[in-house]
Amino acid sequence: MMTMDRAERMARVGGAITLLALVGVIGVYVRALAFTPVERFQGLAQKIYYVHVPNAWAALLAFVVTGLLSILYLWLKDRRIDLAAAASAEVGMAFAVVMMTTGPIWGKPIWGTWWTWDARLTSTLFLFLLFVGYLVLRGVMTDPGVRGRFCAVIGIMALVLVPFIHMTVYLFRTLHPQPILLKPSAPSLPGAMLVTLLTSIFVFTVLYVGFTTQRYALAVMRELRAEEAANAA
Amino acid sequence: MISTDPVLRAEKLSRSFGYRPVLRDVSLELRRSQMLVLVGANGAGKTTLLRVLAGLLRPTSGTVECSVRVGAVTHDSMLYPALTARENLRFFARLLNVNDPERIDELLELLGLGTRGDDRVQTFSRGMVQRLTIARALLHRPQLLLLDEPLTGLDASGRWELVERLGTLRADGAAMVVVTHQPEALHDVGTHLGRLDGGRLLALEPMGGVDA
Amino acid sequence: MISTDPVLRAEKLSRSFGYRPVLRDVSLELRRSQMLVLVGANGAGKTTLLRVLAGLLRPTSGTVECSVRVGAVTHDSMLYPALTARENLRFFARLLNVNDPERIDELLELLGLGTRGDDRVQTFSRGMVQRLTIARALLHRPQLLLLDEPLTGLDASGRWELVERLGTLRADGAAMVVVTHQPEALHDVGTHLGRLDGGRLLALEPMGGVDA
Amino acid sequence: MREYLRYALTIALKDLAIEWRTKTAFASGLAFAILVLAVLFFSRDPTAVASRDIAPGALWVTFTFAAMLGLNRAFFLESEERALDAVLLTGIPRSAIFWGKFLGNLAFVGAIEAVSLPLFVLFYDIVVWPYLPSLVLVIAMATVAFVAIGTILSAMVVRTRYAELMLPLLLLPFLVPPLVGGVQLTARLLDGRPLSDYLGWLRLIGAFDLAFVTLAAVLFGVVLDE
Amino acid sequence: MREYLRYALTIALKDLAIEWRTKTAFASGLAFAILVLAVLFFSRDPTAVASRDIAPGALWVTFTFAAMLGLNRAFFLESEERALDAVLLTGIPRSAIFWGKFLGNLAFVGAIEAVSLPLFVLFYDIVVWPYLPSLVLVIAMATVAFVAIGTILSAMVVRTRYAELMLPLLLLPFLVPPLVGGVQLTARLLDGRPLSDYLGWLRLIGAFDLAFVTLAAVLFGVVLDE
Ligand code: HEM
Ligand SMILES: Nc1ncnc2c1ncn2[C@@H]1O[C@H](COP(=O)(O)OP(=O)(O)OP(=O)(O)O)[C@@H](O)[C@H]1O
Ligand SMILES: Nc1ncnc2c1ncn2[C@@H]1O[C@H](COP(=O)(O)OP(=O)(O)OP(=O)(O)O)[C@@H](O)[C@H]1O
Ligand SMILES: [Mg+2]
Ligand SMILES: [Mg+2]
Repeated sequence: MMTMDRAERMARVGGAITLLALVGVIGVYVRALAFTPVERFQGLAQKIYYVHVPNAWAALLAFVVTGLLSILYLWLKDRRIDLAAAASAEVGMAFAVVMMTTGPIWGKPIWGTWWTWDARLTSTLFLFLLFVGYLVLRGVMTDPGVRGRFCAVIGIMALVLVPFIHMTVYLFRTLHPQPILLKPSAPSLPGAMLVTLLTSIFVFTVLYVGFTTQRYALAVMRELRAEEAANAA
Repeated sequence: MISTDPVLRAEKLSRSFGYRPVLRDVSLELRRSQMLVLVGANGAGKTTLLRVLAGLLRPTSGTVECSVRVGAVTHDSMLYPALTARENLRFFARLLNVNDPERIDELLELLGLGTRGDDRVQTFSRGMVQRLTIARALLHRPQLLLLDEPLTGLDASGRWELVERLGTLRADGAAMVVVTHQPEALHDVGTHLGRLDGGRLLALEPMGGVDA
Repeated sequence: MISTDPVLRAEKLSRSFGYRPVLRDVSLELRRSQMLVLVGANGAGKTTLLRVLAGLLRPTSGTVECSVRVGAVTHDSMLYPALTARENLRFFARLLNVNDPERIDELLELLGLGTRGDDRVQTFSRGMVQRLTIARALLHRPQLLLLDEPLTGLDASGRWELVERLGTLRADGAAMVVVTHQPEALHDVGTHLGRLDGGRLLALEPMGGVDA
Repeated sequence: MREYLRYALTIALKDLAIEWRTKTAFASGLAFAILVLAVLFFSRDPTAVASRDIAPGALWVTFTFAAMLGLNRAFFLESEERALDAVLLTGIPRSAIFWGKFLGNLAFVGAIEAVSLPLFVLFYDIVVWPYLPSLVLVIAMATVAFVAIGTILSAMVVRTRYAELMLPLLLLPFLVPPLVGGVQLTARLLDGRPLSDYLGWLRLIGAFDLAFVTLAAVLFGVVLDE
Repeated sequence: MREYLRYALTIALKDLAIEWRTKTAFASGLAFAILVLAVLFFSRDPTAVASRDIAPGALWVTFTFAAMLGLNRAFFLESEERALDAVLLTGIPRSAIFWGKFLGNLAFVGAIEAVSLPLFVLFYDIVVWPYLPSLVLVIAMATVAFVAIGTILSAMVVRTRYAELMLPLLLLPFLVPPLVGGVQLTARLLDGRPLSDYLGWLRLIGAFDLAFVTLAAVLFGVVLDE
């Protein structure tokens, strides 16, 4: 594994990054609310955009990272990689939840419906559920080695699955596009909005890094303590 | 001492479940015609060690090298209850490339299941299951036997016959690790007595069985 | 001979599985402080008899009368692997109206599981499960104990302690039927030795244990 | 009597304890419902059928499947190490065991139903508020019958090895009435027609509940003998 | 190589032999299939939807859930007395074990499909004969992917003691592509249009099969270790 103080140092670094990012987030919102023009059609509702999109981005990022780490784990068989993958998945879950809630909150005023089975939404939903499964599986497995391998397998399979689901829902839709549905896709944004969006995405990426580092360090520390305890006994 | 190179070599095996260390740096070597009788308190880690040696459980650290055909008996019968005794043996015989068709009947006879070969294992009594489990382990004439409490559930004659059998197999060159809570029963056939304590394998003592 | 009326009375019990007769007209009576040690070849019908006496299996013909609290150990642990040792005992304690909260810890201690009470049974070693099974059987201080190979899987000290325990329980008036393949281990505590053969219970022989 | 209830509750709680051992069991129940609903949503031909038309079917298939899983599991717990034998040995009345398992299963199925209903509303965006009470009533009634029958039959599977083949098929004729009833009523409700128009169905299910819950409770003891 | 195939076949045949003995999985799968068909059939409001419109969905939902019940069992057989350990001890290649279980499950699911297809034709009185071959092709393609994934996942969940709950949770997301594809193609077929119009879907499912059968076969070894 690694030494306790290295883990602690890592946790502190993660905390620092997180703090930085949070400051950034506040900055972004000040800018979003105060200094960015109100979108013509959607009005203030559109402000949620700056929460929703970066969260969505961070969530997807997290899940992809988990998938890649899973491959790495099966290859190198290093327990720390497994812990990192788990950390990334948990953090991604948090972002995904925000995305999945802000999305509908946004959708109701704009599409007039909470939910629509549009390609991206649906694939996101299923990805989300797969990671619920991933975390549930982690929860019920006792042996670290087996848990790591099983979860890695799920992570990899999920990575491969997502494009397929996207294609599927896409084909399903193109057969019969919903009249009322306007698919969420980046409207060509006026510069100010775009800048705000990009900065917010950047900030959330940093936030993701911060959270994950911290979560990972904590996991490592938990393992180390448990090992000490066991060896003492 | 004809036999030179070890049949089974384990180096510094450790295994923990969750955070509970169960095996700590267990190393052992076994040569042809040697029988290691393994004792230890309940929960000492005997089964874990045996499963690691059999390659059924990954050690947390350490290595196991085994160069020969292995047969094993564990706490679980490792049989399909819905199949008959004969069907079970036939299934494993296929996977083990045991082609001699007499072998199965011979083993059923040997273990006193001759008349019950076509009954489902589901309907067997505990001792009958244990006998069949042993038959499965001997099916392919293994050169290394890993037996976890092989005597449990057997009646007096069954125990006696099994011990005899193990003696002859060993004499014919098979190596064995036998976990038991009654080492005295194996006194004449065992060559080494090992005690597992606190996850460590204590120094081996010699036993009555002559090391070929 | 204070004890007069039998605690357990079985009359002409027969049981067959499919067309295979397993028990034939087995009758027996057991009084307080009597321990019947039951032996027999694998497949003789010992477990079947015990399950019939416990009321878990219907005899094809014959009757069983039992007037007292029964505790039993069978080949199956009869526990919930997903629950911890303590949770298992607490569950059965509730069903048995055992209200004394110390009882559970006391038993865990007694059977050497004191430190493992909060681990799930699925993580226990064979011997540890066996110990817990015995704890479950003793939970409500039964006056009749039906034990099927209670010594299996126990290490030397565990066996010794259990035999001791059974002795004291018997002295305190409990009646027992104990199935085993090692009657010698129970020589000093058993009062009667019965052999099951061809589904029939052969004449009982006296044993070392004094019949109070 | 209080004893009796305590026994039943102890057993039910034990089952739930094992079920919810993993804190995330709720999450998986939830995800499970979403998935079934989604799968059904996509398994329709969008050119031919509007989603709301298959909504009732979706809802009930979810329930049925959830119930099946619950029931299979509930008695596997008992048979795995024959723990049921130990329960029988305690000498508590067998009907108490029935009520225990019944309540446990009811809670399990009920929980999944409780989470799938809102999701179902969300996904198939249909308006339930006006007739939510009647809907809940219908669901409850159908579920009770379903679980009662499932409980006794799954108990039989555990004890009698060779009946395995027959039982699921036996289960069938008993389950069809409450299910079809439930589905029909739901469909009507979603069309905004008052329940009162369908007293026939309600009576049927009601009678069915009464008959089979009693029957199951009575027969359960017999079933447990080997 | 012939060795390898013989191992796989031996394992597959063993599974089928056991299933043939007990018929548990098959019976409950079938029972469930009938339930689902009935539920979906009666759940539609006859005034709003023609039965044939929901037929494809019904068919595929039936297949999916019926088959899922069976998959749970396939690995339960191995874990019950840890027989899988003995199989591993024989030292045959682990991928051979995968192909064995895969073939066994394929046969099992195929059987359930073969039985529910006629039922489905019966229930929804639709004419299949003209395009039966294409329909079978579609079903086969979708089933392969489904079974491959189910095989590896069930090998995992069976170790968790929450198998019943975990398998659907993990498996259903993977079923979306083959399932939706299957439904769409079936619907078109029932409308009497030739498959060639829908190469898009066929390609998708084909690619899916390829990707996941390989992935499952490769990752299977990892899953068997303890
Ligand atoms: C209902 C649940 C919703 C979910 C699960 C969801 C999910 C997502 C996801 C996964 C992305 C992709 C982010 C990326 O590609 O980097 C995204 C982006 C976006 N979503 Fe949503 N969304 C939802 C609702 C909405 C609603 C109601 C709107 C309102 C119009 C919306 C508008 C957008 C826009 C404009 C983007 C960014 C532009 C783009 O990436 O193409 N979403 N959302
Ligand atoms: N799957 C598991 N998860 C967690 N702990 C386990 C697991 N298997 C075994 N253990 C623990 O490892 C220790 C050793 O178990 P093992 O079965 O090797 O003991 P043993 O020497 O075989 O005991 P016995 O003589 O009772 O068979 C025990 O404390 C047990 O609780
Ligand atoms: N469920 C069953 N179905 C059919 N036959 C059975 C069943 N249970 C037991 N038998 C048969 O009844 C006979 C007696 O079984 P039982 O388990 O009572 O033997 P036992 O004396 O306990 O043997 P052991 O010493 O091996 O435990 C055996 O021949 C067995 O095959
Ligand atoms: Mg052991
Ligand atoms: Mg017995």
